[in-house]
Amino acid sequence: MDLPWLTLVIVAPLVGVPVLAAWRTISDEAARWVGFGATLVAFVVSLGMLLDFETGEAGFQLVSKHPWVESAGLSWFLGVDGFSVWLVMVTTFMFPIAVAASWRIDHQVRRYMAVALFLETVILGAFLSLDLLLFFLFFEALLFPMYYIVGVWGSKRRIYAATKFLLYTMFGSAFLLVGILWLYIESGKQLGAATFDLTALEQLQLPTGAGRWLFLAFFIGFAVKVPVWPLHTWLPDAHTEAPTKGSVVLAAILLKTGPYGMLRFNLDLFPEASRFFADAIMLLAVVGIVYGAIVAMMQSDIKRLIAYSSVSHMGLIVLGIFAFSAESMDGAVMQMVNHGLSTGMLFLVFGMLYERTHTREIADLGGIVQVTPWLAGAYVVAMLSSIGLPGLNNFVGEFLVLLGTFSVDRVLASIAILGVILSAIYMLWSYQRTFQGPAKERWGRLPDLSWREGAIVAPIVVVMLWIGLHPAPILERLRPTSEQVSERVRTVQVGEAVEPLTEASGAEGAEP
Amino acid sequence: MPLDNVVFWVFAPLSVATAIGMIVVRNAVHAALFLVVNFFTIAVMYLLLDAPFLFAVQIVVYAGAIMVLFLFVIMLLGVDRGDAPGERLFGQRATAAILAVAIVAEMATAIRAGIGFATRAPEGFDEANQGGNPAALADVLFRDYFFPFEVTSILLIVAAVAAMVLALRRSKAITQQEIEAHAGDDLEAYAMTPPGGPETMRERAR
Amino acid sequence: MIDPPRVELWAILPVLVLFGGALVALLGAAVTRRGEPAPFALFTLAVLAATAATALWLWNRDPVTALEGMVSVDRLAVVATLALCGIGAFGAYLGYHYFERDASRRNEFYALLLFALGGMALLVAAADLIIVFLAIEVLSLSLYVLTALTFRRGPTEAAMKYFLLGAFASAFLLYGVAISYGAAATTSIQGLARALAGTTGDQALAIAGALLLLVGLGFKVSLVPFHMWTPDVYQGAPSPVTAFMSAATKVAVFVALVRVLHVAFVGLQWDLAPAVATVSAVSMVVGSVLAIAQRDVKRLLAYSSIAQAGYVLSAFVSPDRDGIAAALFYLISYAAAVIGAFGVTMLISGGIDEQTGFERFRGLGRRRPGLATLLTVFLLSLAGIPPTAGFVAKVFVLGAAGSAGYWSLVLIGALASVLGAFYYLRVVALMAMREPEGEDVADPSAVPRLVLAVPAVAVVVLGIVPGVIVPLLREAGVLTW
Amino acid sequence: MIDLIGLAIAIPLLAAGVNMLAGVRLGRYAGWFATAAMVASFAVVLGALLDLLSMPAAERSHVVAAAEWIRAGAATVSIDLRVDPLSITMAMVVTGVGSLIHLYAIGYMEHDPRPGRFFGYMNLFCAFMLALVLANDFLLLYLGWEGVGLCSYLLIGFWSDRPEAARAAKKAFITTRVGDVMLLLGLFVVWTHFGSFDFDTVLGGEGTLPEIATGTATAISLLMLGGAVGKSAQLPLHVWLPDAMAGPTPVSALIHAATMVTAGVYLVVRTHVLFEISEVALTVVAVVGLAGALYAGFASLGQYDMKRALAYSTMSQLGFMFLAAGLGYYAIAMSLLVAHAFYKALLFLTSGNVMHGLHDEIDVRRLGGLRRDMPLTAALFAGGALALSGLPPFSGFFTKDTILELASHDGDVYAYVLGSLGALVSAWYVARLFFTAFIGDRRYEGRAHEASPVMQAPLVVLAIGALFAGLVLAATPEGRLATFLEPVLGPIVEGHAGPSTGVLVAISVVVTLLGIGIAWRLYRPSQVERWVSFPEREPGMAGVLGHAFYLDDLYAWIVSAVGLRGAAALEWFDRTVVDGVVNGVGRLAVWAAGLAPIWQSGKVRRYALSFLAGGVALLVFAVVRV
Amino acid sequence: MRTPIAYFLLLSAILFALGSASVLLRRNALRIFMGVELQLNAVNLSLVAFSRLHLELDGQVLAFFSMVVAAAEVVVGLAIIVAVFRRTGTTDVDRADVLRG
Repeated sequence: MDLPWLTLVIVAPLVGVPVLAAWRTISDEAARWVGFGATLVAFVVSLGMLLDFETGEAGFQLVSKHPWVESAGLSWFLGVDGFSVWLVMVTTFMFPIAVAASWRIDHQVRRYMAVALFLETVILGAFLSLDLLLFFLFFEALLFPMYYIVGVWGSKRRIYAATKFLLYTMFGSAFLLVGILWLYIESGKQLGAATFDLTALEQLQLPTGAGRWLFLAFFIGFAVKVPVWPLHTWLPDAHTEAPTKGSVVLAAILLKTGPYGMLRFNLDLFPEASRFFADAIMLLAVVGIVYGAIVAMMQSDIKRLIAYSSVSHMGLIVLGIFAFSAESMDGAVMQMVNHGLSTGMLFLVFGMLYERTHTREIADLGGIVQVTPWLAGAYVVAMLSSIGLPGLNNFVGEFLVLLGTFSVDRVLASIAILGVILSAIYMLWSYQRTFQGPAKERWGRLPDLSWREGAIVAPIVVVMLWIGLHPAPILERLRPTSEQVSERVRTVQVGEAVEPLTEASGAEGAEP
Repeated sequence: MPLDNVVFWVFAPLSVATAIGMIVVRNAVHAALFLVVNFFTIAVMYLLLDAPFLFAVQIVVYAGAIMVLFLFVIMLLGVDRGDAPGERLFGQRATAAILAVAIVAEMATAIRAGIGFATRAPEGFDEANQGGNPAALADVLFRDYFFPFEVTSILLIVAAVAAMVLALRRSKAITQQEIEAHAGDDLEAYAMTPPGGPETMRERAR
Repeated sequence: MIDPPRVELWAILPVLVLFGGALVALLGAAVTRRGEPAPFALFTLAVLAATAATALWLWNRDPVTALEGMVSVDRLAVVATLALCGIGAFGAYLGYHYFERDASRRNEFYALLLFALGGMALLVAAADLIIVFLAIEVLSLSLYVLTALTFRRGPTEAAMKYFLLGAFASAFLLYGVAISYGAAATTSIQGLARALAGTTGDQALAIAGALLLLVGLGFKVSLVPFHMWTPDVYQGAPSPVTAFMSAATKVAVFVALVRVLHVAFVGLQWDLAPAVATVSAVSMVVGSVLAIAQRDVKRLLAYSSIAQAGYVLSAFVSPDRDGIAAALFYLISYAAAVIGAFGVTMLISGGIDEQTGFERFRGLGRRRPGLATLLTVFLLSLAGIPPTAGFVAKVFVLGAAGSAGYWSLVLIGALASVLGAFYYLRVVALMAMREPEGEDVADPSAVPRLVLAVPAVAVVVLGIVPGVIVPLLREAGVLTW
Repeated sequence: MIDLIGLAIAIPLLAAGVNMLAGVRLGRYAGWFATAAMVASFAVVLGALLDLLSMPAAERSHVVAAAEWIRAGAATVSIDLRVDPLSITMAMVVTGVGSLIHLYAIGYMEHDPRPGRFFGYMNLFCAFMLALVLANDFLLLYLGWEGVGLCSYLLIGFWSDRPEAARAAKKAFITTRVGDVMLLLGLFVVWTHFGSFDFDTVLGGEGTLPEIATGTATAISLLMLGGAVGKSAQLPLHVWLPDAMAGPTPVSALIHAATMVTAGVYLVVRTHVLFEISEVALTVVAVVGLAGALYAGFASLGQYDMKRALAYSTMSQLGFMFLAAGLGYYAIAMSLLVAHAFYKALLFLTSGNVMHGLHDEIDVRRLGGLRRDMPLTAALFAGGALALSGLPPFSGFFTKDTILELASHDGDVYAYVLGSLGALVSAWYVARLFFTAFIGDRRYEGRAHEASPVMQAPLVVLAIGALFAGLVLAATPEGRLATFLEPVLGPIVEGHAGPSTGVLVAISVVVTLLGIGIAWRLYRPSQVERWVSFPEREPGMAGVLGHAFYLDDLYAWIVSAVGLRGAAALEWFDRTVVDGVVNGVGRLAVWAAGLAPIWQSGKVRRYALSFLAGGVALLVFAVVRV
Repeated sequence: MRTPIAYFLLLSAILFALGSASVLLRRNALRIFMGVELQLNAVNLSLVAFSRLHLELDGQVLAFFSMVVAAAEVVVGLAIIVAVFRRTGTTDVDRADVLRG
């Protein structure tokens, strides 16, 4: 059946909002269930989308396009391909879990759930929209709910963290906006009618200089979100101060909008510039991998540590994207999904521990294993996944990225692979200090995982194992797209100018 | 040397001088009087520019009505003595002087570029002034400019309303009370407090 | 003898209705001192409705220049008039709610409000610089008085500052008129356009005239560096007046600026655009930066309105209809947001003795979720965060600036919006993320909240489906020559 | 049966799952359950072996397709299992010795509160180990490789409340990870060169060599050697092994003696083709092995902790295996591997008995005379010691000394001489352990109780294996095992240099006896005071041996001094510089905003000033044309 | 008439500048306002001069309007100043700085 799946997916979470908004006297428990239910609905709908997704198709599928502001060339243009489909899936998959994980939130529950649902809608929109302005709209719109969640339900320095997150990312997207507008105006000159339609903008013939400037504008916008070193410092604060759900969503999903944007827009619109800047960006990525890992090692706060591990992992993703080999791109997308699962689960499980101990300091913890073996076990699984143990999800992504990169640039790959060692070091070390060692009597009678918590964690573990042992279903839907994109980028020669446009536009191109 | 030149060169410096005088003298009344003189000189200029009607209006409206009103208010409020001693604003005078010179220079260059310093007014202004300046003026005013003329009436109504609202506000008693209430206030204290700080205390007390 | 002028009064029907209503209201106020305010408010709303109706009636008539070329009735004027009516309605209601509880009824408020609106309605239709000048005087004089209307220390001081600087500014404006007249031998806007189109050579005089006009008008819309009065007056004036003038004045004067820059001096586009761009950039940056330090919401909004003016102006570097439409869209969304923001502030500040310091807003989300949500929506729109109208508006104006090739201006605008987010969301954080303190003086009544929900909804709807008005605005963007 | 080889992995895997999730329910039956699983798996492997033997030697290489794992871009990795003499040998060792150790562990862990998890991990380990050895491609091998590393981590840290255990576990995992990464890089090179991870493609089928440049081959094989060195605790990545003894003794026996540590040897042997293409790599292997053998042997002499001593001995034995492989006698390396699996497991488990009987007392200085309390254990240990020391006709002799013999026949004088020295040391340290722990009079309070039959039974089996495995499998260089492995590893070419075999045998026996003699001389009961007080008398010497030439301490110093300091510095940089810039920008904006009152002074005249200034500035656009 | 028009314009510019100068310099609200009046007159002068230059009367009409406006402004302005004086007892604008920052 051909339903407008994508629109449905985007709208699905919103079904809960009117209920929460209208029903002012709703009990907290009910509100939680409404939120959870809505996210589940979204997940089910996305499964439907997945069923209608044609394996082996490279291009956009399930496309739905409706004019929105005709005079402004703005349209409700959605489409999904091998890249975005999995990001959508991981989003809809992680959200119910994240909502369930925040069951313990006890003030302003109604508002909390409403914001959460809105956030999911916006994120899905960002992953699905093929109209640049529509994308940018969603891309910007997800800032405020996140800001709100961190700022209202976060811990001590929440407002500082929230503001920093918001301003930093807005700073990035300021450049992105300029870039988008430039393309829009340029499309007006070249195609007659100005438009934000991605597929149309691909047809633009940009002078080399302009293309590079635009690439940078887009790249900065996404690099902050990723975050690419050295634009990462908002991440630890936001992660640390956010409530568990916030951290989970932030780590598992929000960060992915950055690399996704690079993959979807930078590579598609500016292949030449992508080639031109690839080396520099790969270098940054590798620096990020090693740097993030080393700094993570030194953190005294578990959540900060996990945050910095994210910096390291995201570096790997960027590396994979800009290696331009089909394997590495597959790996990068896999890694987006996997990092979402593993880091998400790390935050999840640690959040459960935090609910019991109310401390994030490594020094305060210790000897948890004996008290709560199951919780520790869950943490171990997440940890092993995150350090890329074969048989668990992360390995597949890491392996493919490194493999693909190695075939392109052996040196960088060999440096990047240090991340594999370093991740083992900081993870195991922190595990040893927090969970192992003699049991402290103050943690003497912590309750072990409750059934609810077990039920939250179990699905992730299952998926992790599934991806780790049988990633084929994902990869085979991924491959055509990544092959197409890498083909498109590889065929372009650096410095080979597409036939130049009018002087004026060239000059303007050099301006942003 | 033709007459109009002589007149110009007599009254132009005078006009500038009176303007300066208006600025520099301490006493407000004197300043007002300087301004009156200045307005006279400008009226003379109108005469030179073949605008006899405006010459008259200038004298009647400005030198007559407006300046009298000024003087009246000055007397009423008894603020004729110069500025009360208070801290000077740093660098205000110097900057003001520089800016004044600058704007003159800029306008000069613009005028030069626009019409040139040497350009003389073309003859044949009398055609425009058929039937005498006032009549011709009335002609233009009530044909081309009848609508702005109506608008000015609205403007004057608004002005009247404004004066009414501002002047005879609430019953006199309250006003008196307020004046007393504020007579002893240290104004600096206000400066520190946000609007309606101690103010509002008093209002509530009332 | 004089051949009688053509008097097409229908052309200025809205203006006539407004002035007429104003006079009636004035008489009413004079007759019934301290009378019930409610009838006045209702009457005002009725007048505004009538005005809107006449304006709509004008929409479908072909654009003409009437009254000996003094007013031009086109869709730009109609759209602006409609916007003004809406703003006026909210201003009237807020004023009603504000003065209701005041011992000494101030029913002159409605008369003055209508006079101001009349002046504005005239301004947006002005086809001659002298009308521009007179109309601005009408609205200014009314606003001076409105500012002082409660005669407390703050308002009177504000009124004096506003008046002195206003007079100073109108001197510049008049000088601009004079110089333009000198350069083109006419003050008719279209006449200027024709005259300047023909002439070649050094246009210094004409440019000087245009710039002086820009100075005079820039003062009214508080562009840097002619903005200095804004914080003081906005903070000092009674909240409903602030709300009204911050929204209405900008709409009216910017529309006049459209006619001045895009019709009269369109021939000098290439000479004027850089100046416009500079002022716009400076306004965006200075307004945003100075707002950061504010601890009083009214004052903060005042600074923000300075930055907003900068954004509107940034659309003026491109003379085509899209640029104008963008500016109009921005003005409308801004008007809705700012009138709402000041309205909520008024409700929170506790009546005549306005207390708008940050401490009043701490933890408001807990105490008054309704008010807090409203204010949040308005602030988000002002900050330009989707899905609110402010976001779309920013994209439009910056796009317009880009289409004229002023990419540096676009970048500055985009970055300044980051600063904007900083201080707007600071208030949001104050309300949502902190614990309440001090006693709660916020207005308990529900009606004003419902009324203010209207602009909130408008802001969101325009943010999600801007398409509903954009075509109309592009219609309005077509200027008569 | 051979096609069901997958079961050999599946069964323990399943059992592991059950044990880990429902271990609590199983309670003390967990052990039996796990052991049963291992025995079943052993049966499967045995069946496969029989099938294999029933085939003609030529096509004794059977690939069982299981599933496709990763396919991305051009990369396709399928999970195929390979059954050939080499893999089946390893599998036999893993399952056989594994089953026995499981059985033993039932008794050993009887007092542990969470047997479920323990046996779960053990089963999981066996599953991974089998995956490692049965893999038909490098990626599955890598999966097993990392998997066994994980299990070793979990099992070393099983008593995680003991800080030293936790630390040792972490150390083991990270150190081996260094090796793993090299292996991974090796795999990447393999991929970039062959475009496949399949053994058949990479290593060439029967007789056919893969076409590959020497340089590449060297790169690959050295990187793989790096991996092997990490897993097999050879120089320089050996530091984790001694600490790993903090784990339960069955773990030490199974993972750190019999199976996992031999994975390195297996890897080298499996990929010997590549090593041979570049002789360099082969030589490096030999050197590493020899160095390890000597180094570890001497280090073992310095240990008073019985298990640490055994750990070093394991390392030295592995050294011999690498030496063998390096010299090209892969079959011999394998047979030593098998024999070593038996006797080293035996030795560990007997020492486990001691710990069990003396509540974890393991320091030989506080043991002695144990043969009175636990005669059987003593006897078994003696058996293991004899096997290790290499006296004929026990397995050590037929394996270790064969290596030396062949070396000398090939004229590798250095290898022979140094190897013999290593043999001497081996005899010395194992005898030392026996004398100090079991002979003489008690140096401990109370009485040690002999271990339970469930623990003794497997030991007996192991002892038999330890003593006679050599005789059965490798009585001659071309012994059964070698011939069995020939299709995979090729024949053993024997040189004819140097003295004749008889002479060499004599020499080796003498050497061994000499070693034992020295041990007796130094550690016989009457000498107790002397050797116990040895550290006081010879602190330098004792320190060097006891700290294994301070290599570990050197690493520790580097890590703490360089690593942690540098990391701390980087963290500081991140906090103050990178983040400092960000916050700095924010502060700048706020500061600038703070200037507002200076400008917005509230003075009308100031406002007018700024207004006029603005006007003047703007008019510049009129007079100065841009 | 021989005097170049530009002279009148220059005079008007000078007077305009002096007017604004007095706005900037005096602290008495009334005298500031006088400065504004001077500015308006200066502008009128320009208007009249231009009207002479262009040989048409529109300029004079504009000047006439500006006088009316000036009158209106004076009324309102003086009323406001008086109101302020009633409130604070001074017309010194520098004292009126409650609102600032």
